[in-house]
Amino acid sequence: MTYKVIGKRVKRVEDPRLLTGGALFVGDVNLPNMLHAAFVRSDYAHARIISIDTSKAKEIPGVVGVYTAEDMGDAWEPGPPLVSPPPTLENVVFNSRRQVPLVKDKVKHAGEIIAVVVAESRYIAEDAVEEVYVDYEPLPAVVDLEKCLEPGSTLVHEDLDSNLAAHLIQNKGDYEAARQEADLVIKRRFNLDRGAAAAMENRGLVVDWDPKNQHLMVWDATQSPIPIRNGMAARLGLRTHQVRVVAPFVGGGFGPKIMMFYAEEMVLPWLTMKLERPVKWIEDRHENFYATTQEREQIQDVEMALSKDGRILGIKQKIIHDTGAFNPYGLTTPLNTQSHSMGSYDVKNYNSEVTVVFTNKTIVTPVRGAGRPQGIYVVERLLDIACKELALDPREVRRLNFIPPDAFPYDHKIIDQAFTSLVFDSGNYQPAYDLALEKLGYDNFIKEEQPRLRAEGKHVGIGIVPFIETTGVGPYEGARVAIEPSGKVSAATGVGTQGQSHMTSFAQIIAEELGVEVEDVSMVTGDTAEIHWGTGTFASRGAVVAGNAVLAAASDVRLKVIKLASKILETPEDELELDGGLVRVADIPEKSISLGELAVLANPFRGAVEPGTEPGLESTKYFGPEYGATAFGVHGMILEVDSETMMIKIRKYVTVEDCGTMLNPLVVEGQIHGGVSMGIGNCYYEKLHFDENAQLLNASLADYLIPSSMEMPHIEVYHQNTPAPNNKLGTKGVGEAGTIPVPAAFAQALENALPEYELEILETPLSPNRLFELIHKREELT
Amino acid sequence: MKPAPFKYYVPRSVPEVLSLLNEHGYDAKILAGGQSLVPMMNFRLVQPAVLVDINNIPEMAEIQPHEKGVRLGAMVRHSQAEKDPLIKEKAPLVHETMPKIATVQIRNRGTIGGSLAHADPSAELVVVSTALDARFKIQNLNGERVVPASEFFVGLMVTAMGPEDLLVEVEFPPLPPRSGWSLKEVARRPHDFALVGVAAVVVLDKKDRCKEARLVYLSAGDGPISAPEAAGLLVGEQFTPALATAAAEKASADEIDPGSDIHATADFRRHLANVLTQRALEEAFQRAKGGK
Amino acid sequence: MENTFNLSVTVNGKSYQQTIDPRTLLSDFLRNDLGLTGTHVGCEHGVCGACTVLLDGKSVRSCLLFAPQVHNQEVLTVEGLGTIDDLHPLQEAFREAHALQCGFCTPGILTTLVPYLEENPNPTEEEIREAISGNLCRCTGYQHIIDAVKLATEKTNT
Amino acid sequence: MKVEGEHLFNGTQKQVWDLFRDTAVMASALPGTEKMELIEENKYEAVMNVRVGPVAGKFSGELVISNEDFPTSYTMTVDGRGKPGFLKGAGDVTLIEQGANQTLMKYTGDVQVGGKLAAVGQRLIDTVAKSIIGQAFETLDNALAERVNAETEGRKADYRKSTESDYAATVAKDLIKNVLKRTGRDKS
Repeated sequence: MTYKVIGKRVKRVEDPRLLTGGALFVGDVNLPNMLHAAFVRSDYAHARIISIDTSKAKEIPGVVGVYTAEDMGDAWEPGPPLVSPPPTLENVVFNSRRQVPLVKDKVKHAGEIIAVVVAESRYIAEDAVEEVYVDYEPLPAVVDLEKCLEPGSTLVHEDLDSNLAAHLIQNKGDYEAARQEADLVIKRRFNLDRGAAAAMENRGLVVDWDPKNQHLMVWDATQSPIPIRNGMAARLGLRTHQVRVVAPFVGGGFGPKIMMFYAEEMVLPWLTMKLERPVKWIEDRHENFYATTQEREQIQDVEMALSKDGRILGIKQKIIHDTGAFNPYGLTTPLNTQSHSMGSYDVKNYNSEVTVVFTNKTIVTPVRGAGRPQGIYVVERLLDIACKELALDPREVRRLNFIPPDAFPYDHKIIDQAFTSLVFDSGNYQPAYDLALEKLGYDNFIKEEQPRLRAEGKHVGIGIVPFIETTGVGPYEGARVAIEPSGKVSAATGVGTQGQSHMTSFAQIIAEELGVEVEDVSMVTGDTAEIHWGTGTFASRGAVVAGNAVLAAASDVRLKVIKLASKILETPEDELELDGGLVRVADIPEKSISLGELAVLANPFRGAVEPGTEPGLESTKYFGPEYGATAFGVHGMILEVDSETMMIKIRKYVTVEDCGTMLNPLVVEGQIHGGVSMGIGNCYYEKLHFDENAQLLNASLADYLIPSSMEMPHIEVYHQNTPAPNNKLGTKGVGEAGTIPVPAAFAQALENALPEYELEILETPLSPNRLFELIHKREELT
Repeated sequence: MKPAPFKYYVPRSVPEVLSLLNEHGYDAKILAGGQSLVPMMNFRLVQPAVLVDINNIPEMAEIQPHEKGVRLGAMVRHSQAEKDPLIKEKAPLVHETMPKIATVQIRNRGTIGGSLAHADPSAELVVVSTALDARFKIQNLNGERVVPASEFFVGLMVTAMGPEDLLVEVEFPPLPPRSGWSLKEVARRPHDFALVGVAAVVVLDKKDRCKEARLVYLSAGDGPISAPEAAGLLVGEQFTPALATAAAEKASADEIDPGSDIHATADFRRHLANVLTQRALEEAFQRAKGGK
Repeated sequence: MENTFNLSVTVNGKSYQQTIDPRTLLSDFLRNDLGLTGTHVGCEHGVCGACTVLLDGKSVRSCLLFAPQVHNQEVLTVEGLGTIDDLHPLQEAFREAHALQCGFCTPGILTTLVPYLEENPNPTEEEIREAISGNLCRCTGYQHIIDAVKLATEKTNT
Repeated sequence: MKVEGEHLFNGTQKQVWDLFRDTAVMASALPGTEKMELIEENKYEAVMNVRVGPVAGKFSGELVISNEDFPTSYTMTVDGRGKPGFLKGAGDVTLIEQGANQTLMKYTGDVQVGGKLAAVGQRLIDTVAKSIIGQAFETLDNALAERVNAETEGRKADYRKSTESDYAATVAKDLIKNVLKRTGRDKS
């Protein structure tokens, strides 16, 4: 389908405000009479609270109150379980344990909240936090993913008889039979460590209870304002119309801003209703490292059975997944890992056991990639090892195993994160892989460049891996589109925006459908006053689920426009077209009426309307996919490593992305660049270091290393378009894609750069120090 | 992350500063560039009762020639030093060091004196001033004294200055003819604290034999760590890779005392020190031979 | 308040007199006392660069300065660069090249680049990377920012 | 964090043992000790002002001696808390006679630091620990010399208790020698 506006590199509508400091972020909300909250957080990861002394803190001038769990009374209750385990799977163990607003008796991770101070300024509130004295009985911390399951281990939740949070097995085909036929079976252990999402804006919340209106106004840096509104209303015993949640401009989300009902989101509304004054809390960076959710920590034992020509006969996998101290987000992340552990390959036999454990660490919920990078990492690493063992060209082995284009929709017959069957809707893998090989200059590098550079003493290596990404999952999203009497269009959707350019790309869909300028569409995202139903921005679903809801609503408005215009212009509907803010007769362009005039006519002030019709040129529509859309891509890199200092430099980076229809290629490229940068962080820079007491040893941006402009390579982005068959726009998600394959490609390139050490990289993230150890170990062996 | 309360003073002259320091002793902290102090105050790891802001004393920010070398007021900012032609000419190693220190925003505010008085063992200037045998002019109400770098840095973030002392000036003596220098460091990201670094200074005779050598390491102990024995191996010798290797091995194995942290074990730091020493010596000898 | 400081400062060409607690960070003073919330706070320990403003024309971290330290000096924030209807050429180039996504780090990057480009009107890609290396961005991977700087310099230089 | 090392004292095994069981000596050896009291047999309560450069923090906690095997070995555990964080550690100390008048002390232990200190001061903790240990031995050496001298002179030993304010000034200056000794710093 050819579009006029969709697919164009349209400049963003939201930019002028963001560029001039005129965009509202939650930290910018300052209300008269506003109080400031600061939290007393536990230094210990695991400790019983013996007593809390707030008396000294309360005496500080400017302190309005200091509150503990006891003060909350009946309002104290744990957060809601956000995502329940898949109802369709049998024999699932799931022990739901949810985070609490204020700790009552036992601290379960460092940074958990023990008390809250409310004061006239944040400075004073922090003065008071220092004066709250908590007497603890420190307990041994549960840290190790395996040891925590041993009998006699210290328990995070003492009402359970072990630290098992969940257990499930997914099976497809008959792995054991496949193994019997295999020429080669490779088994390895993989260690995948924790990182932080580290959005540049920390979380934050401003709440304002208006007792006269009996209305709670909330500004929240959240990815999911509507569920927050629903949950807050329920917790506070209010009707949903009494709560309005606005997610204004949000400075990056990357997953953790959707962990609905953080402790602070439970405490602050209670405070404003109690004190009848607005209360503000902006998370600081130090808090962010403890209080905002994290991801990626898994140990995996994975076995791959292959024939001697390199065909994958089956995969058997045991995943131990760390969920931290609580598991409000259900099994989303480990299910995603399973969904991606067969990669882009036609794997007939798969057996995967997931064991989720509680530890005394920060809660785990999805972070950009959300379990997917771990799946792609293990399957690609095993294939690389197999190619070495079988002396096969890694490119040929991948070609041999790709799901062929005629096999779609391809049903994996296991359950994905949306609890529906894991079906890959579409795909065309080989051309994308070939394009990436070509753009990366794979042949030339191997034959000429690498030998030449090696002769100069340079250690350069190449890595290239394909990946898939399940995107655009349900349940649904909605959109409301209305033409105003001015002829301009107002629209709203329930997903929040954290930089994804929704205000522009959704406006492009509407502009396309209604024949108006993009600038004339005002798109509201993240305000519960504008739309009642919705879920949020996560799982690379905005462009798919909300995008198609926007299209549905805009199409419906278009029908209304045409119907009304047909009557007024006395022209059959099929002879009308929408362009330039007008409806006109195709063959007689001067015979037209503006959308504004139509909007006025559609909402008569007097007279009788036709019974059964709706006023206005407005429509609210929803879109819920049967199953998700599967994006696909290939990332390749050439890197150089200084084998003495362990410093690396990525010399070339190529991506080929197939996310179906692109709403705005500029935006898609930006999403990929950002994803790759987090991916590179996950390779060599970003690791959260917890010690044996579950103390985080790098809770600052000085020690938690986000890639800067100096570490990032120039990224070449190429596109392929295999439209998603199950949505009208043909879109697939791309928000997380950039992050997913990077560690796998990096490991391959690093091994390739250092052949003399015969490295086998089975972990991520690495670091210069870790690489030094690995090389050193190989040196000792030889 | 908001700092604890403090009393704030803005003296306009050195004597005023000295009497404030005398009055408040350990309760007071000097606020120079603040680029190390303020983060620690924001974390509330440092909570001085009194802050003496010395940013309003223009004479403390002057750069002047001094006995063929150069003299820097303690309040000279890194970015000012980076662009100063006199420093480029008289103390080229200092000039070269500047862009390696933190980021542009930090250098626009951070001061030479503040960095030296903070005596962080990872700070480039601490090491470079030791390698160049800089001299530190310190004042208090009782008068003035000049302390050489070798005596100025006495331990982890501890200098020879007491709470009543103010560092007013640093002198960098000129390098003799046929000198060469190099500063090599490895950091995870270029502007992070280096995992390890080395400043090398060599002076050659007419036959390219080393007359004098100095090797000083950063992030390798509780202060700037000199390696006199390794440097001694170089004296009397012409440069060869084997010579550099021998010196590097001596220094990294026996003379430095690095710690371990999440970014690097002591082992890895010794390894890096070894590698960087060889690279630094090669560059330093090369430069010395280049004449000047 | 017993412990106060009477601050006079010019921000974006406008002079202000305020009595403040001396421990007030410049970033908080700009945001809360003056309502100039375009300056963002990302870490408060001098690493992320989001709070960068110009002090007497030089880029500095406003989270590492106490407000009294800018007494009688001039501060320029992102609000002083351009307006929604009349963007600064660098802002225009940022829009053109899609150099911002969530936009949280953007004000700090703009204020870092404006004085840099005045001194270095023709930077190479490596130099641009160095120039913005004290500003962390989590969304863009920096690539479009670099494109925007190139675009801006091309426009000024033609 | 593993802490391991040895130190040679100029005194007999018995003299060194007694040195370590002297509260006043222990108080002076640990930098910035504001208070150290024996609250019950082998259990001390202490308040320390630890200062590292500009960073200063008050810690209070307990020090317990156990597994005593006079005069050769014992175990020491510490548990302290302060605003900037907490620390706990356990270490085994062995005293080995070396000739007539010297005793080699070997120590091995594990110190864990938590809270803000560990979270943002990680880079320096190892070096801080080394530094504190270095200072402690310096003071202990002096104290031992004073005790031995007092013993021969038949008078009461006199320790000057180190306070927070003279810690950086005097103790640090004492440290010069120590640092120079340990690192072989070029004095030229």
